[in-house]
Amino acid sequence: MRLKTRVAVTAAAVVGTAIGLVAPALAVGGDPYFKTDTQSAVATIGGAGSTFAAPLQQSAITAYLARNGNATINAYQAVGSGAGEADVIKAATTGINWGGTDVPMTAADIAKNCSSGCPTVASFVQVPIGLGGEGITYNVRGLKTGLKLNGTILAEIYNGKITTWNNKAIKKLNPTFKLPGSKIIPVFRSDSSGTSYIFTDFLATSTRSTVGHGPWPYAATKSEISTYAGTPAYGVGAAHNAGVASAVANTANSIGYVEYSYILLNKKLAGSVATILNASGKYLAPSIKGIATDAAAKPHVSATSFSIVFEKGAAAYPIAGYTWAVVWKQQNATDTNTANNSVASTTGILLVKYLDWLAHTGTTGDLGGQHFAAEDGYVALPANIQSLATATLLQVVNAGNHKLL
Amino acid sequence: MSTGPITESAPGVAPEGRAPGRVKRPRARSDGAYWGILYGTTLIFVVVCATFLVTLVTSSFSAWGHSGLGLITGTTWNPDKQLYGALPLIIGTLVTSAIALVLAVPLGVLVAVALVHLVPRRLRTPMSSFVELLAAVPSVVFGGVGFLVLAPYFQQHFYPWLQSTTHSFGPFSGTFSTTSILLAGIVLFVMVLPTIVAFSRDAIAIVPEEQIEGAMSLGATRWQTLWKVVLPSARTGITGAVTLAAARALGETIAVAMVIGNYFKVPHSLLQGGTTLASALATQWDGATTLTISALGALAVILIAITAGVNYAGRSLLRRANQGATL
Amino acid sequence: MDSAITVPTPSGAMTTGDVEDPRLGAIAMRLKDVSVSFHGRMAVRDVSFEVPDKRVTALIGPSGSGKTTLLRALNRLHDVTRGAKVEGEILLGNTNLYSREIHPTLTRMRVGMVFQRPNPFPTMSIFDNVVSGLRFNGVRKRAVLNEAAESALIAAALWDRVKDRLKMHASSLSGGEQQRLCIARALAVEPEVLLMDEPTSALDPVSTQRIEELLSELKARVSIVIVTHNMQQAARISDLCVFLLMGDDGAGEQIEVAPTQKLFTDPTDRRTLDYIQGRFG
Amino acid sequence: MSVTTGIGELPADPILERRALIQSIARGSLARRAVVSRLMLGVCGLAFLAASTVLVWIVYLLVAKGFHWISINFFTQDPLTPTVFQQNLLGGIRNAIRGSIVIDGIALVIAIPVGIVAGHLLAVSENVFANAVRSTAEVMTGLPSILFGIFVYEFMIIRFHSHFSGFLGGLALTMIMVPVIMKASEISFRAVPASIREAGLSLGLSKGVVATRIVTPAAAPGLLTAVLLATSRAVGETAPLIWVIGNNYVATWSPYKQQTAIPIAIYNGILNGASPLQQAYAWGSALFLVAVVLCMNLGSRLLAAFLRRERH
Repeated sequence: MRLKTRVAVTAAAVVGTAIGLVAPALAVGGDPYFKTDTQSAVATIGGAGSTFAAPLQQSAITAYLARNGNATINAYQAVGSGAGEADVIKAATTGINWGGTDVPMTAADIAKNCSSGCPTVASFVQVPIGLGGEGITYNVRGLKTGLKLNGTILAEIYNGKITTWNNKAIKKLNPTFKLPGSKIIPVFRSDSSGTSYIFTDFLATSTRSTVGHGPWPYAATKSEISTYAGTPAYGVGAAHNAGVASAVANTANSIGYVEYSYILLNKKLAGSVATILNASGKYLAPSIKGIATDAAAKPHVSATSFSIVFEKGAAAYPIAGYTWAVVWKQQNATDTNTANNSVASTTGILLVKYLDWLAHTGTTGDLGGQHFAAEDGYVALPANIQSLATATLLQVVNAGNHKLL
Repeated sequence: MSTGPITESAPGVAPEGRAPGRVKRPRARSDGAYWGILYGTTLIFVVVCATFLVTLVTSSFSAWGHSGLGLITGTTWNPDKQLYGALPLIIGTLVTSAIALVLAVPLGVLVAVALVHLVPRRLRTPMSSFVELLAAVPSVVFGGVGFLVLAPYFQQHFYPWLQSTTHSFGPFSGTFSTTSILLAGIVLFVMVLPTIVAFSRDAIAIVPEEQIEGAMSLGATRWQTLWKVVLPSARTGITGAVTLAAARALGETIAVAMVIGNYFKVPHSLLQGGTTLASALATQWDGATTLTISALGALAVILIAITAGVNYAGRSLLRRANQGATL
Repeated sequence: MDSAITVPTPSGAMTTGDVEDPRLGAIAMRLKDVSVSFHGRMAVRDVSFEVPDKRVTALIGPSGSGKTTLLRALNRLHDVTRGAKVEGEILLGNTNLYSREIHPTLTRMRVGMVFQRPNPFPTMSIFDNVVSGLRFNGVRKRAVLNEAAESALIAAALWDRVKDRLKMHASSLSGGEQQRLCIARALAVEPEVLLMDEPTSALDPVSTQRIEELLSELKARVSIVIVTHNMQQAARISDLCVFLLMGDDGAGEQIEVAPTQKLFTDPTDRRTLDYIQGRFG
Repeated sequence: MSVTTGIGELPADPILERRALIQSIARGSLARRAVVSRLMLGVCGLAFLAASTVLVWIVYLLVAKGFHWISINFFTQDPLTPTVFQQNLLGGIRNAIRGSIVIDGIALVIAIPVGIVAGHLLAVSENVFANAVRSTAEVMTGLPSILFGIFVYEFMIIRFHSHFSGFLGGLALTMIMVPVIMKASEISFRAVPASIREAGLSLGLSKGVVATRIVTPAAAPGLLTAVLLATSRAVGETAPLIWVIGNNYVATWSPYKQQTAIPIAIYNGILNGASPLQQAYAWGSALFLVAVVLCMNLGSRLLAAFLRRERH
């Protein structure tokens, strides 16, 4: 009897201690973070993804919060386009409301991030929110800005066929530059990146049929253009645009590709930016005007036809692209704590309102997000694209199929 | 009044006291609770450790199913193409750790000798602490110093010097950049040094004075005594120290991720980038797909097997060394 | 070859106290006012006696009387102890062991030592243990090593036991055998004086007896100074006895030096008598 | 019997011959051996100096490059994002400091009771279970810390659909701290003299009362050392947090929100700083982190040394 009591007490203690310690741990499964008062206008949203878009997003969020005191928008997490897509697909666990990507998401991208009960591309809308370019920057002692390069040379550098700075091909284009004999160290993105996609897209488009396949993913066929650059013949891998920028700044004799605003942000890089041969045979440094000209040459883009690299035009800078926000079409899908689906999701409303604001220039006295583009090195979206953004966001609904915008 | 042995083991079998019933009953219950809490809490720890292992192993199933043994033998790591060959990572792990140990073992043992046989006894602990404090510096700081200070310096001065003195001999051949396997090895070397010093110092200090006097009285110089008698006697303990250091080097993550260059191919030169199992777990996670996360789980399982095995071996050696000393 | 240093120069008959004792023969080592202090605290004060050649000299006295401290001064083992200071003169032949021109390493090889507990080097084989002293001192020739090892092991009465297993680890031997191995190890460098610090205190009676028997054979080869707390042992094995006693300030003092038989049968000092009759200590 | 009595009269004594030979070899090799000995001991001393210099150098670098960043704003502001036109918009690391407090606090709250109670069990039990726990704890302390981050991610986020939060970071750090506290507190408990326990038990006190009222207070300073040591290790951890805490740029005390921590801020600043200023700013954070960690580590060492002296 006494023994029984003791055993019972022991068992109770074991179980009690176990429950006491494990219960709070399990309780986290239910999501206090997303518990939002659906009746109130207060809401919190957050986005993650494309580092190409990061400086624009960060400026825009600051500006938006200044005009909307009720809203909370978490700082944009610059984790790369691939991560942005993954984060929004897994929105329920990541808490990410929109994913930033420079390459609109495809069914294959969803399959990579989902094993069962997966959404389709149609479960999402993809909103153009920014337009930018990429600069080619290098860190070579004595080599100032304006080195002339073309797609072929860049492709061969990344494929390990051109290995020194004084290679004949580079010399031929730059007879006035004093080129050193040191080895070229290409810096590439080691993460899944829209910036890599746009760069390889440019290489593939501009060098079509002039150079063969190499170990790095650029090729004569567009199908091999990739967000994941893989490993070139030689070079330094770095994560994110900022990582590439700091790797180039840190590594002598290196060359790298970064979104234009990262060049403007880093004095070391701004001093040595290449001019790139465009489709009309002109060598141009990246500039807001050059990017705008390039985009203007292909006025109609969509989530399935978005490439604007190497467009014709004497003033067109050839490495440019749109950047997009991926959003669940059915907003309560991410709003897990909304008990009543017929009630409009405040989170969803804030999300579409912010993105719509972001995609527009606005008017004097009511400035939109695109107004801040130029100061960060981006081009304000063309008017037709701004309309496309609104049209796309109008597709976003709550569980009761009510439009949120 | 019975005291009962304090080290009795099983709950609920405490010997009966002879105290009056009024006292005995609450005491028995209270002892039950005592053991209950002790075993209950410890059991939680055990359960969590078991869950840890099971979770990581099961998380890796789909990757093993997808790639099979190719996970270990494959040479291409490209998550975008769902190719998960971890051989470059495994090689990188072994090579960086080897570099670290080759540098740290002699230096660490010499430092340990100095601490035991050159430093006055009273100063031994504070001076040891000085070296051991290195182990307290967070790895992200080692990584930062390696990335921001050493890497550019290496590219500008060290690698060119190395190539010119070795005539670009095999492991030092090829184009080099800032971050590299060698740099990672050197950063690891500094990081594992305190481990080697601390445990070797204990192993050396435990060598009986009689051994030392025995050698001295035969006409051995101080160094001969150390080299021929003390170090061989401390051999097991030093091996244990080196093994523990190896476990640390094999598993170091952040510092390596920051300085190794994250280059996912089988390395041909120490001056080129590479990657390790642990550092890949930190760098490949951003935006990883479901399958990639499973593949990272598989890397984690490989890493557990390696580091737990090496660590266990090191602890066993140290235990044996300490037992040998008390015999 | 420099035989003048290798062999103690005789200086006529030796004196013990004030009685001349021709039986003791030549002198191996001479102590003059030897004091040992640790961090300024005197441990042994003003000891003076002469160690006869090819004889066994026993240092006896109660614990704390500084026997071991004194013994360790004889081969400069205190040099490695921080704060230890040895004063006075210790002459080996004509050389003062503590003079500047003689290196302590060389001193220690000429004056061997066997310790309280057997301390064979655990990582070395039996053979390597025996020749370790030779190797420390730069002897490389295999023939010399083999010959010295055999000679030393025979002298230590261990040869027959171990000749077939010289490659085995020293730890495979019993305690008594290990101590004889240590004696062989000390003998292998052919010291002129062998110091023994209670060499049987860690051993069983049988092993003790064997070591005692060994000593009487060994003294044909080397002069022996032995510390023992066991008076019967001193009486059995030694030729000369030095009796030390702790003074008022805790430092050991030399009370009496006499041929063993005389010291045990007819001590000069009353304190010696008290001690050998077991009144204290 | 001696040489001068006439070596010619006696047959050569092999022992004397060998003694002469050995002593001459020893004398011949003495100079070399003495030099080698001094040289090698010098090398040992140099090795020690070199090893100590590394720490001095790192601390010097941190102070030289980081000290000027530390100001009031450093502690009271959240980080800002430099723009092209305002590159010096850096702010502070209030979010990371607060995150570290939240994450490490959660870890401490869980790890201290579990670690100390389990350590107590190891101290009083010598059975298969205790030995298994001890070995497990040893293996756990040797595992790369990132594995705990992956585990918490797989278990809490994938399996139980939790989301990135400071709480999960705390769980990951708990798994690092518990084995450390357990092992160190076992030693502290063992150091409590058995007589104290027995005295308590003989007064008729239950084991539980003896353990909590008598033994634990007696071991308390040792337990504090253990906790300090474990904390100093956890505070500097970066790898396990990468997987589970997400990121934030606005300080919050909420354990359920995404968090950031000082080591993460350093990592991101160095690798993901868009502007070189952000990279440089990481030196300030690193200086602060190292100062905190070294103080804790030194504190635990001093405490341990003090305890050793008390005991003897």
